[in-house]
Amino acid sequence: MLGHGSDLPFERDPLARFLPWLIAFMAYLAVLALAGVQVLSTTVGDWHSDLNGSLTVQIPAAETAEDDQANVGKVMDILLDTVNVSHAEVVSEDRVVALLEPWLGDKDIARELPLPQLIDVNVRQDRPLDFDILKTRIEDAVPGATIDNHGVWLRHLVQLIRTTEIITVVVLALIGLITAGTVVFATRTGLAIHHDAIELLHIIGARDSYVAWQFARRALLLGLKGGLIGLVFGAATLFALGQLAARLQGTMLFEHGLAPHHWAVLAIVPVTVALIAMLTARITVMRSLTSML
Amino acid sequence: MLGHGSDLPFERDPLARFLPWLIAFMAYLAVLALAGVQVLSTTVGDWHSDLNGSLTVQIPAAETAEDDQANVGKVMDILLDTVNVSHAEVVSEDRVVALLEPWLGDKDIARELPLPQLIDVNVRQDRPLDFDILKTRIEDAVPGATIDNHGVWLRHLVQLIRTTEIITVVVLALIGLITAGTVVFATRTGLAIHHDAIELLHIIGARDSYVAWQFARRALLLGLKGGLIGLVFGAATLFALGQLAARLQGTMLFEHGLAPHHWAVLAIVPVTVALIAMLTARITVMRSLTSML
Amino acid sequence: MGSAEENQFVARFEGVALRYERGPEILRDVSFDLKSDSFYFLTGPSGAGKTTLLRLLYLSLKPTRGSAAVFGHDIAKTPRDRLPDLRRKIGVVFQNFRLLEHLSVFDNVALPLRVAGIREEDVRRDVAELLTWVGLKDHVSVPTPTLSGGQQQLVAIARAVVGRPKLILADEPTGNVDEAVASRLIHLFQELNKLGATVVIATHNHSLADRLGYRRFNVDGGRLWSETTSDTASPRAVAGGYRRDMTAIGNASGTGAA
Amino acid sequence: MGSAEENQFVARFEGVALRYERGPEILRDVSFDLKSDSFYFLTGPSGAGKTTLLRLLYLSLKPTRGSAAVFGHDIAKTPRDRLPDLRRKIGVVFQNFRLLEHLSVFDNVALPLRVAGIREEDVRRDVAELLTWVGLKDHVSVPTPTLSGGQQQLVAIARAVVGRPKLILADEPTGNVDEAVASRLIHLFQELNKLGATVVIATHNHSLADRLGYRRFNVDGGRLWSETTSDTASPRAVAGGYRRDMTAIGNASGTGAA
Ligand SMILES: Nc1ncnc2c1ncn2[C@@H]1O[C@H](COP(=O)(O)OP(=O)(O)OP(=O)(O)O)[C@@H](O)[C@H]1O
Ligand SMILES: Nc1ncnc2c1ncn2[C@@H]1O[C@H](COP(=O)(O)OP(=O)(O)OP(=O)(O)O)[C@@H](O)[C@H]1O
Ligand SMILES: [Mg+2]
Ligand SMILES: [Mg+2]
Repeated sequence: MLGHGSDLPFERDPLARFLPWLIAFMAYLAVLALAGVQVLSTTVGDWHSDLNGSLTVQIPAAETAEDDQANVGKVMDILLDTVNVSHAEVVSEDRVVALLEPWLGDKDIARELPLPQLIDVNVRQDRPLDFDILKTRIEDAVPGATIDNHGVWLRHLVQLIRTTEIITVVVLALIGLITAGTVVFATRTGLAIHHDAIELLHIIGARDSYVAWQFARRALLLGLKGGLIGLVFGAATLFALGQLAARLQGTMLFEHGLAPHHWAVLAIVPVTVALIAMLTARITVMRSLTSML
Repeated sequence: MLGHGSDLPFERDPLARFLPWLIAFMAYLAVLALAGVQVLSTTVGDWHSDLNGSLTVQIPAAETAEDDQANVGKVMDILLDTVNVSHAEVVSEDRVVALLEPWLGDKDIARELPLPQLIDVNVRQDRPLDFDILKTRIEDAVPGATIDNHGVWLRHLVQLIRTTEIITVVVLALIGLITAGTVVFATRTGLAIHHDAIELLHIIGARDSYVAWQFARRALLLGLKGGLIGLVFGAATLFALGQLAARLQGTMLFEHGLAPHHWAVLAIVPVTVALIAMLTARITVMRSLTSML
Repeated sequence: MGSAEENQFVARFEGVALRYERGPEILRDVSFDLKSDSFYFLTGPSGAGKTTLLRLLYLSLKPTRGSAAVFGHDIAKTPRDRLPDLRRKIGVVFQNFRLLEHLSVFDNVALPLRVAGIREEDVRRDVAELLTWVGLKDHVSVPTPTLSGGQQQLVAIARAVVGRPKLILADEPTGNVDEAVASRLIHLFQELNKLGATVVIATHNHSLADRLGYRRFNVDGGRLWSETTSDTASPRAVAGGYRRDMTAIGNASGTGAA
Repeated sequence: MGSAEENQFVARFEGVALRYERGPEILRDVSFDLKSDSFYFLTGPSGAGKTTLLRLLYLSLKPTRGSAAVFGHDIAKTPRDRLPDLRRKIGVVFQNFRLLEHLSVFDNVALPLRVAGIREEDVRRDVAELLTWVGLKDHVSVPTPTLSGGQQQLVAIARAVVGRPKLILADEPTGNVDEAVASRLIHLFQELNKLGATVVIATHNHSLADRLGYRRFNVDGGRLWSETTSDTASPRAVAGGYRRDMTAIGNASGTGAA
């Protein structure tokens, strides 16, 4: 199917040597962005489900366990009495310890501290909650208790990461566009450079598809080459980052690495890039040729 | 100086329309990377000075303040007795509260907790410390006291950010290389396409510098155009990110935004890119031409 | 258009006019028929429109006015995707050769066959045979820019005839060779003509056109008229008509405009 | 090399040989002088090496062996950055014109002046004058691909002479025009010769070369010899030597190899 080689002097234009590297760079960025977006969305998904409860009530440790129980009881009564609260649940001591652990560096230290009681509260999304009234009621019931929009900073962090995610997707789309754009322009350059040769092919009796295939085949090969180079470099970079992230185990960033199905998605990059390149080239050529006689 | 226009048919090759966008993309990435690296290095610089002490001793809160004092005294004696310790200092309650605050969400809650005593210990970098002996001695002196490699996770985070920084610098270098590479190949393509015209110019009596200037001038203009486009988009993106980061105030990420001198560095990007493009083009042409007669 | 007519006439032009973009009319009201198996010369001063007329015949231009039919198909009305089939029946020798410089002599000559999807072994045999015949046997695999002007002209001619076209259009095919070689080349065209091809040769070489007694079309001032010469070579009175001063050459197209 | 000699001889070739890369020797032991203010024809069969010899003269090739001096400078030994100055004293008409297709007729002709850094107003005056003179006044601002073959040849000639070169090299300058125009073009070269330029014209047109009684160099089989014809046109016996069969043309370079 590749026939006797190309009728057009592609070897002579250095674009052929350059294009794969440009495509490799694009594929590299695509691989990193795709990996990043996958890790982030898994992580944020987890956090998000953690954050279903949108309020936290914190009750300072009392002298005795019984007092603790009593305080918790009072707050729970108030909460369950509030219409908009869909669910309220005391956070187990283990989880409180786990939450403090990365900060204090050691589970044992955390356990030795007189821990506050935490209550996770879920609020119905559909109705507004009068936060101030609830706050006053709880503070009256148990002096020293605080009610808190659940982890504002964490929420912000999630928001930041979501934004990063969106930026990544935009970057990904941009990469696709730039790859296609590169191929369009490389093809147009090719058409311009080889204009006379193409005209000659036509006069000799070549069909548009014959000419277009010469460009498409080349774009496919260059795209595949570039995509694979990019994938290899991308995978190497990800592996290095993964090693580093592994050392950070226990902190909440990077709880999840890349699962096998994530890697599979990455492997699609070179194929996609090559197909984008081929189709773009073919369409560009077929379009341009109709304006020639 | 621009004379009567170009003798070479640059308008006809679509590369001229494409190159600025490619360069713009590169400049965009450069601007983002440069901004990121500046913010990170400022932030990490701050953290790093916080982390001079490499050990932390933590003494659980005792029943009374006097007991706390006694425990701290005992540990301090042991530490100051150890040859390799260069400095040991009790961390003020305020700082302990500040450390816990982002986690518990509220200064007041932290103050209500019976706080452990923390001692920051600086160890001489030049001599190894027998960590196990020190640990045993302290644990014997004050039961329940723990000694801890200072903020392992924070250290790891700093390391990760340092790595990110290095990656960014590598990416920056890569961008420079790719820009130069793009120009080299665009120029070589130009030389190949216009080979006959250039040979003709030579035969007619043109000097190499006459030909090179045609390419260099074009690269300068295209590079400047691309660089400016990239800077504009980059600045817009940074502004958007800055707005977002502002909402995260109080969490330790992004304590510092971009200072004016940081923006000045970013403004250099298009100029640098344009100069890289021009010089690369000129050098490429001058080199290639010497091989022609 | 009936099949009979299609067989009898290779091309029929009726009141054809042509202008390039916003330029003046280069050809005006040009009418002629090319009969199958005939041999024609096309003469006229520089800039008169010989190349333009050939371009119409090899379907690289569409007439601005009038009807131009090639192999029974009106050029202006034939859909784009039907053109390749018509073009494969036409062989063209361009005034400036138009060889593909990156291809070897062999690949240049093989191009029309490959484009038509001929089997590679047939391509190889046909091309090798033809190249031997025109005397380029030793230059089969060199790139064309390393050939002299005359050798390139031979390659261009070989490429034009390798596909056994029904219509051969040659633009100044003897401009880069001396008289002796020119005669041999004309001989080749005559042989192909005898084998059933219609041949049209545009040339400045009046002595050549005069010597051979073929029908001759003459373009000047945008008009075309035909002159049948006798079968013997005869110095022709009309030759004086070409003795125009140099300014007139440059302005030939301007003349056509008024 | 003394200044006197430099003035007397525009070019001196001593035992020059040339081969392209790994090819056979195209020229072998070629020696000749070009005197100032003289007029020469260069003839020889297709593929003999006429264009190659001209390329040596316009410094686009270096000899493989021997010494070739142009304007008193040995080509092989002249540093690259000295070449532009020499080249500005040479005007070349290429066999295939080599016009820059994206530039107008005007800009093409202006090129040698601009490259030499001539002031734009002088450029404009000189070029306009010359274009009027060769009859391209009405085509000044059109792109060259829209010109006919003959018109392009005129542009190529105008570009070659616009810089008032001391040495004019023309490769087949009359290949695309008819006899009458060819005579006028030769006349132009004769005028320039009288104004002090040395002219070398490579041509297949033997009748032309015969008619004018100039010194004639003949290349064949890699060798060059000179023949001074009488001042009157005389059909020359040597013409028979060119009647070679077509195979020989294709293999001309092969002949040089053995
Ligand atoms: N592509 C074009 N666009 C505009 N004008 C053109 C184009 N091609 C040719 N012309 C004009 O058409 C006229 C006829 O040109 P053409 O090439 O047909 O002449 P010709 O008879 O072949 O001349 P020659 O013998 O010199 O080759 C000329 O005046 C030329 O300037
Ligand atoms: N660039 C090149 N590389 C290799 N061989 C070449 C090159 N240019 C010319 N030749 C060979 O050199 C020989 C002489 O070529 P040249 O063009 O000088 O002939 P010429 O006398 O000008 O012929 P013509 O009258 O056909 O133009 C030919 O055999 C040709 O194949
Ligand atoms: Mg013509
Ligand atoms: Mg030649």
